Amino acid sequence: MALGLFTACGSDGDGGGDADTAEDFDFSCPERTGEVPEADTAKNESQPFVFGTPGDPTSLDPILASDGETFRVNRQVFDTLLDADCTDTVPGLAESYEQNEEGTEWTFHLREGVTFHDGQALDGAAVCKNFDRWANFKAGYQSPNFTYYYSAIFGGFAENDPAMGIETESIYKGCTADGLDATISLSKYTSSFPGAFTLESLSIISPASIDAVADAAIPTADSPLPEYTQTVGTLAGTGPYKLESWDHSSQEVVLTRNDDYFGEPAKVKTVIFKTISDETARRQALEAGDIDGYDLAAPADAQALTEAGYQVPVRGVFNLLYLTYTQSHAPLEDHAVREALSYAIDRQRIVNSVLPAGGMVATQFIPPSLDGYSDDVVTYDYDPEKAKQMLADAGAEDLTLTFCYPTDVTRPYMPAPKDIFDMISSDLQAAGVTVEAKPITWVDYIPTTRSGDCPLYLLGWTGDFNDPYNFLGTWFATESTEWGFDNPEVFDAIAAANTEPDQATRVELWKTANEAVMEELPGLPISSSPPSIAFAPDVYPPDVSPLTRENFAQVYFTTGS
Amino acid sequence: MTIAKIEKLDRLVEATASARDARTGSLWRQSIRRMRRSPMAITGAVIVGLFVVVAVVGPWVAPYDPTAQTWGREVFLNQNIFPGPRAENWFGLDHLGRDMFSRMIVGARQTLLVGVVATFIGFIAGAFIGGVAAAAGTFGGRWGERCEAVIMRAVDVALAIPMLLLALSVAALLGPSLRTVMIAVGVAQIPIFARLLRGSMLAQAHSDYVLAAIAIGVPKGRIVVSHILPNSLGPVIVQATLVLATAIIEAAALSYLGLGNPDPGSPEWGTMLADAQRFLSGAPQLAIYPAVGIIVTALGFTLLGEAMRESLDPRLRRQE
Amino acid sequence: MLRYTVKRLLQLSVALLGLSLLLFAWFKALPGGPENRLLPENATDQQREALRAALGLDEPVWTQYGEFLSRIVRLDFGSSLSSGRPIATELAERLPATVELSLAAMLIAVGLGIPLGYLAAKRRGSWIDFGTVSGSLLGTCIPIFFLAAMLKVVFAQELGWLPTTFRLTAGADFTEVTGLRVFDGLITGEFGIAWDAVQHLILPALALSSIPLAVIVRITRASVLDVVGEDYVRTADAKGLKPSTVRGRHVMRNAMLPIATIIGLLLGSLFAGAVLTESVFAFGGIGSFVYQATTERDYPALMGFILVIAVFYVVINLLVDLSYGLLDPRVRVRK
Amino acid sequence: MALLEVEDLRVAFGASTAVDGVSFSVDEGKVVGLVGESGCGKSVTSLAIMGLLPKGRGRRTREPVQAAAAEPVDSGLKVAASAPQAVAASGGRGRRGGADVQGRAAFDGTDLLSLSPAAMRRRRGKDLAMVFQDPLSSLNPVVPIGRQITEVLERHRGLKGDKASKEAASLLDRVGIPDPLRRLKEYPHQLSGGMRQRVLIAIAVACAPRLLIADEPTTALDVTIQAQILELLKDLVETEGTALLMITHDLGVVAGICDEVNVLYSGRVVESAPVRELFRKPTHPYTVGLLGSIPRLDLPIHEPLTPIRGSIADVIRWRDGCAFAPRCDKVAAPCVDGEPALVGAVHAHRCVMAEEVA
Repeated sequence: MALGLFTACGSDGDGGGDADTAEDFDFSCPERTGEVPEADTAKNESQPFVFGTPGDPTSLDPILASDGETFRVNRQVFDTLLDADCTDTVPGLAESYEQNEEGTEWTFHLREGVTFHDGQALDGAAVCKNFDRWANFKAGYQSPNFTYYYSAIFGGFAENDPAMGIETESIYKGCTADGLDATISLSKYTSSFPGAFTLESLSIISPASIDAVADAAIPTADSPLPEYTQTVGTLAGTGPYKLESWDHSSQEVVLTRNDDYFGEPAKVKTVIFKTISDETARRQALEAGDIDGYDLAAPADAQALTEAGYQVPVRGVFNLLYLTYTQSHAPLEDHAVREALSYAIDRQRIVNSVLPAGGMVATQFIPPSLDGYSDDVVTYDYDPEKAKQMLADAGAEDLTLTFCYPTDVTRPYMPAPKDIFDMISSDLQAAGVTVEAKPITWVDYIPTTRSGDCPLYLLGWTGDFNDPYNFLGTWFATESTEWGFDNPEVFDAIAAANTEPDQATRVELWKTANEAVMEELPGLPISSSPPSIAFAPDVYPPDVSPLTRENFAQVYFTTGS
Repeated sequence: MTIAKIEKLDRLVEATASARDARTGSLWRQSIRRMRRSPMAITGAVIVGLFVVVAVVGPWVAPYDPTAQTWGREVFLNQNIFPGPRAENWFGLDHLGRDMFSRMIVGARQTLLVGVVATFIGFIAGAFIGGVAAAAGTFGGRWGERCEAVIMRAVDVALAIPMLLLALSVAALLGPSLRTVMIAVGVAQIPIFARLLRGSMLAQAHSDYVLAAIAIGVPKGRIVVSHILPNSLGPVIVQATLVLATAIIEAAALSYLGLGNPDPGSPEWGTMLADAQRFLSGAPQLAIYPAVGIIVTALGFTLLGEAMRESLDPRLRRQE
Repeated sequence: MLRYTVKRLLQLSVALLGLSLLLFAWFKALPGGPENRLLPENATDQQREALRAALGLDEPVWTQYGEFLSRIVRLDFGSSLSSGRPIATELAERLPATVELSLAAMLIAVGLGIPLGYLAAKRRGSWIDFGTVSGSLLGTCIPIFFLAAMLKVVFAQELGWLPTTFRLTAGADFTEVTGLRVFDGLITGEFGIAWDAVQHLILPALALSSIPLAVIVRITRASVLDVVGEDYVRTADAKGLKPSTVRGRHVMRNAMLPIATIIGLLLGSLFAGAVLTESVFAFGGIGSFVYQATTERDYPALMGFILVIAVFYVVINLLVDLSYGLLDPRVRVRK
Repeated sequence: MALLEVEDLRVAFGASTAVDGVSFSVDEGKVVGLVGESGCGKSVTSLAIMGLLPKGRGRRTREPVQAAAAEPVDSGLKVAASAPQAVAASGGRGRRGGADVQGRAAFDGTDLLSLSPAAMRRRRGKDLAMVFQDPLSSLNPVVPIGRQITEVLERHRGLKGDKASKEAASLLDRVGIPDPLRRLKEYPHQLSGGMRQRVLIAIAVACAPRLLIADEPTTALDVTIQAQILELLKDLVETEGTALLMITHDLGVVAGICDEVNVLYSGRVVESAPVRELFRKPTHPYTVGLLGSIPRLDLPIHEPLTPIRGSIADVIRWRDGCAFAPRCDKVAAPCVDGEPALVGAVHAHRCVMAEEVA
């Protein structure tokens, strides 16, 4: 048995001071400096803290959600076994954990004296009840549009419903409780663990809540979510806030402080999450004082807000935007051509001009805050002359390439797809490549790019927890039409890392994998950029998180202005 | 279904048609003479004329390539740095460092193209549907009448859907492109044109000269084609002018909803305006140039259309 | 009257059936299935396939249409892709906001439009007339989303006179009765809430009223010009009646006929305008919902909305036609 | 003294003159006819007396008097060629329809033309009232006829509620409408044409005016109804002693009801005489022509009618000569040699060739 170490990646739970890389800047969690302002206690008690969110949450049952807006709300109300500070795994409901050598047995030592909002006490049995509930989901509950993360982590359910189309077997074997200990057994290790235990979807709810919703059914994949997920009062968590109300028509979720919270109690009595879907409208609402903070500020707005005295703390990066060179299209099969194209693109300009503060040029297919980030990958710095030369040498002077981009979305890693597309295509054209623009709507974008129809396309990913497989594995584990290359060296490197239960060895293996990928150059990593979050001047903001896991219990109004 | 709306359209038709009855040949000459005195018509005509000229010669007189990110490294949209008007860029730069002035005058052509093509699609398809319905209803006997009823019910249903949503549905189907915008906005206009032409043709069909033509045994097809149709086009042409304005605005709204023309190679005002909404506080000029362009142009077509309508409407005219 | 109404209702259901078929065909023809909207970009092909199968998208089209129709009849438009909630519920919850906004916009349009149109007609040819007419034409030419954004920038942001977003100050404590906040505030005696709601209503209602205002001004003007030339107005003058009596009883009562028709028709189009306005002001009504559904390509939600609005529009039309009978005794007898 | 004394009345619409110096008088209790073709200015005259013409902005130009009328007719729309009529028919509220009224119309010694609009409103419907040509369009379609009657009672006689309704019913009864109480609640479209005209007459006589102006009151009606309406008017005039100004193009009506007749042509009185005198000895060729256009039972059946040539649009300016000259069979050189004067007292005429005609 190896001891579960929270110090595995070099920084402990104190806020992430000393970074484990040689850089003088911590990409993931820049250190918070400056004085801690005084709290306006009266205001904190009397006035709600209103936070503008880009969208409504979908479900008050954490396991049935897979989107950030729902996570944001649930994170304040429910807790997970492990927590993430910055990108590091830190204690959550469990003070510590152990894993066996094969990574198939995970024992969690829970905190003492934790009570749910309904008064029940947390113990190993409660944890096991949650895991057993999930594993035994039936019918519509198994559909990936409800339990995407559970099936992604555990492969499947105890009894896979054929109607839901999941064919892989569940790796969850069972859970045994012993007082404050809970041991979860798996049939197979994957590198999702222990990171997966920090995922909001796997939040622990009270045993009484589980009994209360046992009869709520989701008969089919397109059934609506059961009523208990839409109204407050059924599910009890352990978090610093309790759910007070959810007014769908006002798009308003109201939380009140949980005075029995096991950790530091929340400073502000009432927190309101209010939906404003338009990003300009969110900024205007903040400026007008209608709200006290909001998420997903447009890069330009972030700058203007900072100048006007608003606080825009910079999050660490935890995502990646890349340009794919689909090798099933003839000219891109040639490594030299891919290399030439990579030299032609001025990624720094994209970062400087379009991306929010804190953005950076990516050198490999994972963001730097992740374990396994390698400083020794091959890099392709902007050099238009070299690009032209290489294209000429490769005999590809009049190259014509179709370039796809999505039209109707902004993603956290890609705040303005069209602008980024415009810049890249302008660079490519400068290198003598004829670019044929092919805009595609989002619903059609994934299938089209997956099928390999686009020689060039933009896409990216935001990580869920500290696990490189979450990035590399989904892309380069095997041959696929979306990348169109077959390189066993890359595939093997990833497989090796993914199945290595030992933390330190695994990190090294991931570095090797990253180097192999950049050698192959299946695409060009463009950038990592954090979505911006903004707060009013009289607010003490929470520690911002690369995983967007802000804890609103830290927020308070200051006496400042 | 939408009887009230129909009545309104039919009233317009009636009004114009009866003016036509008075003396067909010189009606247009008459109304043109009348319009020459109307400040509305003059203003409209001047705006439209100017716009068309810019649209035609735009690409040749634009000082720069409107798509080249020549000054790309001077713009920082994440820091609200958008160089404004200056000697070499009269309207300043857009968010990718392209010359705004060149984009505006080249964009005029795309904007006009969207308006004209969309209106044309609506006009042709609407006129076809309305014409067939009216012809069938008038001369097709009982089955023809049923045909007409079915066609017009379908048109009514389409009229019930707000134009923007209709356009939206079409745009969703075809995927975003300039062509889509044209088709979407055009399709959304079909029911109006169909309704209008049918009403206009029915009014003509019951007029004395058509009865006379039937009485002397002129073939039905010829009556429709050479008598009813040409005399029914008046209100439809007026509507076309007004629709041009609507089409330009609708195209902008589609862009705002993310269904507009995504092709960076062809600047178009609606897309430019929708794009610039993001920078409204930092660089309002990026939105204001195309907005003013759209508003003024739409106003031009509207003024012209309204002036035409008024000059063709005998009820309004008699008070002059 | 009753027979007429029944006949109209029958025609209506046939038309709506046609519409449902059209919508279904449209929905089927859309590129990219909902599974791509529902799952994150990293989901595997297998997961996508699984969801397709689970959603019944692999069944024969006619089975799907039958299912679709039987649901619609039960007012079940399916679940929204973005919220996972029943679309009917979502629409019902958000309806009051949009109704309130539309009513406010209509109030502005009618309250300003009719007097302005009357004035323009009265002073035909004067600068008032020219100003009003060109102003109203201009109103139809400003893209509504741009107008809304500008109003907000000027009056809420720069001048700070009015709030930028929402229907009420966040966290306001109010009693819900009808969902129309101003109305609720008044009947429950929560005047502070009512006033708060009014302040939140002004800008979006102004933006939304631009097109109906323009239309009403022009229709009123044309209609008054029409009526003022009628012989019975001369008769009224010949009676030596006070100008106010002539205006109210003889001119406006007749001029109102086309105006009433137009007001009814405009109510339908307000909903389309609300899509663009509400999103700018985060008003939280059906408009916001549709805007979100549009930008996120939540097609089931859009489809539900189109069906609802078609029914709404058709009902409004019916009401307008019936009210025509109330306003115009000639029609009353004919029917 | 005459009840109404019209002196040198001139009405111009912009550049074109509709009434060009009309003078006549109406004595108390008398019926005076104003006769002429459409467009001769008779309706405009009546509207000018009632103060129902829109205000003009003062004459700006001294354009040739019949400039508009001189325009070729086939230029398209007749409406344009006879603008003043169109204006008058539509109540004349158009922009360019502003009428410029000059001259005097003394009613019981007060010049109506110089009264303020408010003062004029107080008299209209009370001292002088008017019955219009088209009874359907002259009644408000959306207001019950009862209300249309009571509003005038309310305005000028201060009657309200039940009293007004009762009075309205008795008025309807008086103009010969059966079951008046029921009719009060009905709308104009529910009545027949003759009944509507009776309603209009009831409205006009509601306040027992001293002068009643009837503008072609029978033109839009069936022949049988025409006679009834004429009888009704005659009866009212006789019993009340009301003076009646009868405007018509129908010489039959004139013969049936009038005491005196004024024949108008192109905005001027061309002949004026007591009714018997006029029919016995028409002097002006236009009057002769009018009489000749009427089919007569007392003439042999094959005798052709003698219509007047041309149309009222074929005119010359009065100051250049007789406006009727282009259509006149008896035209001679003196006719187009300057302005013809109105000569004679009881039987006056405006024809330089009068001797020859006779």
